[in-house]
Amino acid sequence: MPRQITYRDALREAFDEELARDPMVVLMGEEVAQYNGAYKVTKGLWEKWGDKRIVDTPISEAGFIGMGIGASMLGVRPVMELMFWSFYTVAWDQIINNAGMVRYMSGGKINCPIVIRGPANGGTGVGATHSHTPENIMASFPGMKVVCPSNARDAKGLMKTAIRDNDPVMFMESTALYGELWEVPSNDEVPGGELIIPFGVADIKRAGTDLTLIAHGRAVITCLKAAEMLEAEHGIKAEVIDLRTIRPLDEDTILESVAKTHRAIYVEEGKPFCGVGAQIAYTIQNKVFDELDAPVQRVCSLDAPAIYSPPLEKIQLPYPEVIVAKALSIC
Amino acid sequence: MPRQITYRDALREAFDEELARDPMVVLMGEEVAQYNGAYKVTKGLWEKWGDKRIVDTPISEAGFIGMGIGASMLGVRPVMELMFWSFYTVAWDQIINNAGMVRYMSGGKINCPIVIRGPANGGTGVGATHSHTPENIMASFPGMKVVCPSNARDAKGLMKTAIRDNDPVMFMESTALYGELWEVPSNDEVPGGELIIPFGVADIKRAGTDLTLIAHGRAVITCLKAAEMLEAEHGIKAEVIDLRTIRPLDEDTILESVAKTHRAIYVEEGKPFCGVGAQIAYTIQNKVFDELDAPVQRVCSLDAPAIYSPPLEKIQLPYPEVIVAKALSIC
Amino acid sequence: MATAIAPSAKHADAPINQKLTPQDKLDLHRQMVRIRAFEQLSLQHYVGNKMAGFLHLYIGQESVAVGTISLLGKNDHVITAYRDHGHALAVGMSMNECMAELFGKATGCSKGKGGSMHYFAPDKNYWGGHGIVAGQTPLGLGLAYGLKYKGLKGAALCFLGDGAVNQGTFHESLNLAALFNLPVVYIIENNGYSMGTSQERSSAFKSCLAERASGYDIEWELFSGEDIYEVRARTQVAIERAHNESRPTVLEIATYRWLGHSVADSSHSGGYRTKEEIERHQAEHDPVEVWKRNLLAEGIATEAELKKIDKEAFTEAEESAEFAKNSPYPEPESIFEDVYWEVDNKTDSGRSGRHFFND
Amino acid sequence: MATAIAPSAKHADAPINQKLTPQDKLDLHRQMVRIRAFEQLSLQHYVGNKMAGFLHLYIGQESVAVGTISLLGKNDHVITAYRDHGHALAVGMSMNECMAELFGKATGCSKGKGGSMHYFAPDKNYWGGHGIVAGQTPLGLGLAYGLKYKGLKGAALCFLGDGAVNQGTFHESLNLAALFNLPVVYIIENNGYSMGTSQERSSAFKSCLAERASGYDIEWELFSGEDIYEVRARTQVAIERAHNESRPTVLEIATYRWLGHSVADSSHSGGYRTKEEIERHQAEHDPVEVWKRNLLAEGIATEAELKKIDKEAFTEAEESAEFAKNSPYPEPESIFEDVYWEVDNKTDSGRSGRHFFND
Ligand SMILES: Cc1ncc(C[n+]2csc(CCOP(=O)(O)OP(=O)(O)O)c2C)c(N)n1
Ligand SMILES: Cc1ncc(C[n+]2csc(CCOP(=O)(O)OP(=O)(O)O)c2C)c(N)n1
Ligand SMILES: [Mg+2]
Ligand SMILES: [Mg+2]
Repeated sequence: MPRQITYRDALREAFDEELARDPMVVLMGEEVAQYNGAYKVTKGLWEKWGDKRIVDTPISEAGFIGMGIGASMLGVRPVMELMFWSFYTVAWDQIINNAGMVRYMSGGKINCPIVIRGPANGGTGVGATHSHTPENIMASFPGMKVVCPSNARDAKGLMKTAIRDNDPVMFMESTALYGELWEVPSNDEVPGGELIIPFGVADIKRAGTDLTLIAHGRAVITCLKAAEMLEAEHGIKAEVIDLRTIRPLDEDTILESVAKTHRAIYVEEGKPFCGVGAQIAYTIQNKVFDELDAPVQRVCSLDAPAIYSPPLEKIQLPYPEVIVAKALSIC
Repeated sequence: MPRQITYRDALREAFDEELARDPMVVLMGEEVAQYNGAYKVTKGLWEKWGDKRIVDTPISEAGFIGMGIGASMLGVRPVMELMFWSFYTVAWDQIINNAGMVRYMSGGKINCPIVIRGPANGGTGVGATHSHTPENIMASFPGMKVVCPSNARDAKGLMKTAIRDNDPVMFMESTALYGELWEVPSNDEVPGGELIIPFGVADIKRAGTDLTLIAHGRAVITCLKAAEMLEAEHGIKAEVIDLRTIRPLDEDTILESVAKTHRAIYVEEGKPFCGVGAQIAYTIQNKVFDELDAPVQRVCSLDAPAIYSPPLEKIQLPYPEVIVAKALSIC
Repeated sequence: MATAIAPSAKHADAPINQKLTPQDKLDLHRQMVRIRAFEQLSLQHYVGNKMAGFLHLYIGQESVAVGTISLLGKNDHVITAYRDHGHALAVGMSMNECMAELFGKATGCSKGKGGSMHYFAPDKNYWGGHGIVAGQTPLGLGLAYGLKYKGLKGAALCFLGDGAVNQGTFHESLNLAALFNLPVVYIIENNGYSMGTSQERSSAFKSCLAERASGYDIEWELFSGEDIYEVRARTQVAIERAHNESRPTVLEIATYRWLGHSVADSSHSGGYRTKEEIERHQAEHDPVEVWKRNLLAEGIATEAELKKIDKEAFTEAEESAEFAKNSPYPEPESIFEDVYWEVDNKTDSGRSGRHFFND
Repeated sequence: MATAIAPSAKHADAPINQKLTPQDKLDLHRQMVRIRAFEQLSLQHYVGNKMAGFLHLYIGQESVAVGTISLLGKNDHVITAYRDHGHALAVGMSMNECMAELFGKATGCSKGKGGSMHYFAPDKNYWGGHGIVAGQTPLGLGLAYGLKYKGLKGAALCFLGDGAVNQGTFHESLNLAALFNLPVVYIIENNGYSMGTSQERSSAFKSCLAERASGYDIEWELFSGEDIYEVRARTQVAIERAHNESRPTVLEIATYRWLGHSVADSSHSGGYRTKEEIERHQAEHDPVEVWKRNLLAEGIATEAELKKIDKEAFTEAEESAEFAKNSPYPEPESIFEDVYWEVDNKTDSGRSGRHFFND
């Protein structure tokens, strides 16, 4: 029976392997070392790799992320944890104006091989300020790369690619997935001896002919549940596409699918206005207008700041029944 | 002959009138008082109103904007200048997590009647870090309001509304427009004795039947030039819609126009990925799918960080010929 | 942390403490035990899955909120971080609204929208309850700015942790406070740790964290928070400086958190502190016990009377949990309330244009 | 500002200055006059509309960049803000690439993509040229972190203005620098003003701005920048601290900008400083004149020889303007180059998926 590990452990394997491969790789963040990480994603790494490679920082996101960006200009490869991606708000200038633009403003003389990572999701009862989902914001800037793995296998394979990538990579995880188990091949089971998943290649998680459900991150799981319901209860065969990376974006896979199904819904846990789904919907109608039998639809977080109250927070985020209803409205 | 004043003077009139109307209104920012403003928008106001109402701040955007937000909770109504909107990056946490979310997290016990204002445009040779156009980012958060006046009359009328509004208003001006002249009625020429323009009401700048050009801010001017060329050179009658405010949004005016013209192009000076145009394009195809004779198109800033080199910076931003070409591709 | 401090001197005869009636002194005790009882109950129900998210408990630090806030008058304001239950009860919020908020109920102080980290009571000059570390420090400055702008004689007490001093906004706030002569009092509740990181591992300093204020020519003081008499005596000086000179102060008050950073940390993960250290603080530096000793020594109350207060507090807490349990959750429609003032108040502006984009 | 400082003592006999050969001393002069000539020429062409955006001139401050950077070795690095021409020429960048950048030409140091505020020369350990006030301060820290991580004995000099000290990132950087023992030297070029705001109106301080460092237990010093001997002698101490102890230092160097904040401010709008003040600095504190006096007094050069150096510098500047004029603008396609390393280098990753979204 194939090996199953959690999303959390898959990330840790990626760190451990990359720390071993490249002495320039260093993990930094609040509580990532001695505390083993607020969500235990870096558990055991400090004990194994020590103070130089696994670094605890003060609560100074702008300071330590800017420091990592500066160090990356000298060839260090910092993998920096935001305990919550929500905290990018205090480091935003360093992230976008320095990591995101220094290459361009220097005429290509500089590049910043950094990874900024952490959970970017709502649904955990921590309120509006701790529930940011900034993938649309990050991806709106040329120069940035945005990765949102939906499962443990992708989390490992994409993290290894992120650490080796020579551009700034914004890597968005989910506290709701950290503890979930998935099949993840061990290195001896994969060709080349390690699991690497390239950026810009979407994954068709389920084939279908009647409708295309497109999503990233945890929303992919929600789509797969909805697809099962659609087939079982309504005989509708939905294709489910996991973007994996939002920038670079695998547009071809999306457009080919819609050309086949003629119907599309984008599902995301972010807010609707200028969300990732808005961009994808624009592209679909713009590129395969004549293939569409119905307008592109979206299912997003309900358009208000993240609410605390547990039962309401649950319905503020996309869930399968909403996707099914939306699908029935166009099928 | 009707009165003509500059965009800059129109804003100053709005400040002066609101300072006189409400003693809680206070202007703050870097160089806004004794220096008369980096772009002279607040010229003469410190001399007239003094230290209490017109306040110079240190270069601490997070600090003084957070201070203004805190003061607004006690009923002060700060109008805070970002010398460039680009500098929101260092104050982002205060803007979005405090001004943008404290009302929600307090169950409606608090509101923040603030205005954050300044120029948000490229095209002036200041490079990537100084050329942010964050209207899509600001508008993506429920709780925020976003205003982008395209002319002096709107600048005055919308600023007066912004200062009286009880929610946080992000007011985005353009250095490229500050010196331009427009007809702006003096108060004795307008019913009610003052010029007030409500949020959420788009302005049809030019009527047309063949195509709808939708834009905000300076891009509206570019659209009007393109519309003239389309009519003169190709006999195409383009309707031009100025959104004025992006959130709240006047969707009805957009949809009615497209239902009439069956073709739409969104023009903006921001970057394409998850831009305002992506949201509008999604909405158009979603709400009036059957009215569309062609896919919704967009003309945006070319998708790279803002370049310095003057001739290239000029072509990186939308200009009439590009809009005309895009129009011809669907008309 | 408290251990770094000499045992607090006797401040009972400071004028501000001389003013205290026996009843006042009993009330101070009552407030501390109410906070402790409230949090013990909330912990029970958190473990019982009645709430979500984080629960940052204040147990061990009660004397700081109770002592400082007991000095405030009608134009004095309070703002703090996410460890906000103690301050909330100290300003006079009810256990019911606070407990109901934890349960996510419509009867909560924030209608169930904010949760543990986001308590607010503007009617009691209490401005939260903020989750972003140090994010409240410019807001506290703004409260002081508002007081001065309106010509009111008041002070804004802005609480922050020992880990929060390393956020840039705090420093920007100090410069502005000194430059604009604002009546703000920053109170660093130094419990020795930011999550699992000791002060030594998070902050560079000379004699202490508060000393950073001197670079801005701001008055500062470091003292132990275990004895309410000392907390009141030393804090009063800062409040008078705010009231009479409109000048800021930075106070660093040594205290100790008994429980984990949040309940998730109940095991003090990674052994960042020892069982012995915790037990020593509980045995020797419990602010409730210290105050109790004062009351008994002064003959203000008997053991029995104090036991009675404990019991009443516990009963009140249990009743608040009942209240929370029996309260309704907010209605789904309420998700879209409290986003825009103009929409909530059905003004013309609130009706003009589209504000929400659910489809 | 310089006037607040006692006239600089004689530091000529500091060991580091004793090491200077007559040729070295002439080269220091040459560098200062080259910077001045370059900027005078750039001003002419800015006024002649050959460039866009801002032009922040360094004239009056030359001794700071030239003096400090003259101390650096192969593992020492430099980063500064937008007033970056002086530092660029001091690290050895050519007038041609710098002038062409102002003209927005493909031959510019940043291929015309960065402009005046964004000069870079990693091959000369020069990391910019940054437009966001204090945004470079964590980057400078990162350079020091990189040096230490790689086990190199070096220092990172990070320049900032007197107005930049009020940005939170600078303070976060100071705490990290002290906590992690990083070899960074922060050099506050205090020219008395941030745009139209005097130091007194922007900053609260005790004796000076650099003193804020003491709150982080960081060594600091304040001194006048008009005499290169003093700049070198005092800065060398900080560099040795970085090299030998891997400890940070904050230096505040009093200097003065002769021209407006940027050319847009040529009228010193709002009269934030007087004509007399400017003229006094030009007459009494001109770093080029101060150094010239040293050279003449030491008999290292004659007036005539120095005039010759001025002329050569001016000719070099004029030639760089010719070079810039005759250089081509970047090709439109180049707008999409230098965005992603992986795309520029045509790697598999750069070819996988869509990176640009123009339609
Ligand atoms: C900007 C930001 N970074 C990180 C966090 C996560 N976090 C919450 S509390 C905390 C520790 C704060 O410690 P301290 O300031 O000492 O306060 P205490 O918890 O001891 O009361 C951290 C790292 C946050 N909420 N905000
Ligand atoms: C975050 C930010 N705020 C404001 C500005 C606009 N600005 C550019 S330079 C400057 C003054 C800086 O003064 P100082 O730090 O003393 O440096 P100097 O110009 O004197 O060299 C200001 C306000 C900016 N570039 N970045
Ligand atoms: Mg603490
Ligand atoms: Mg200056």
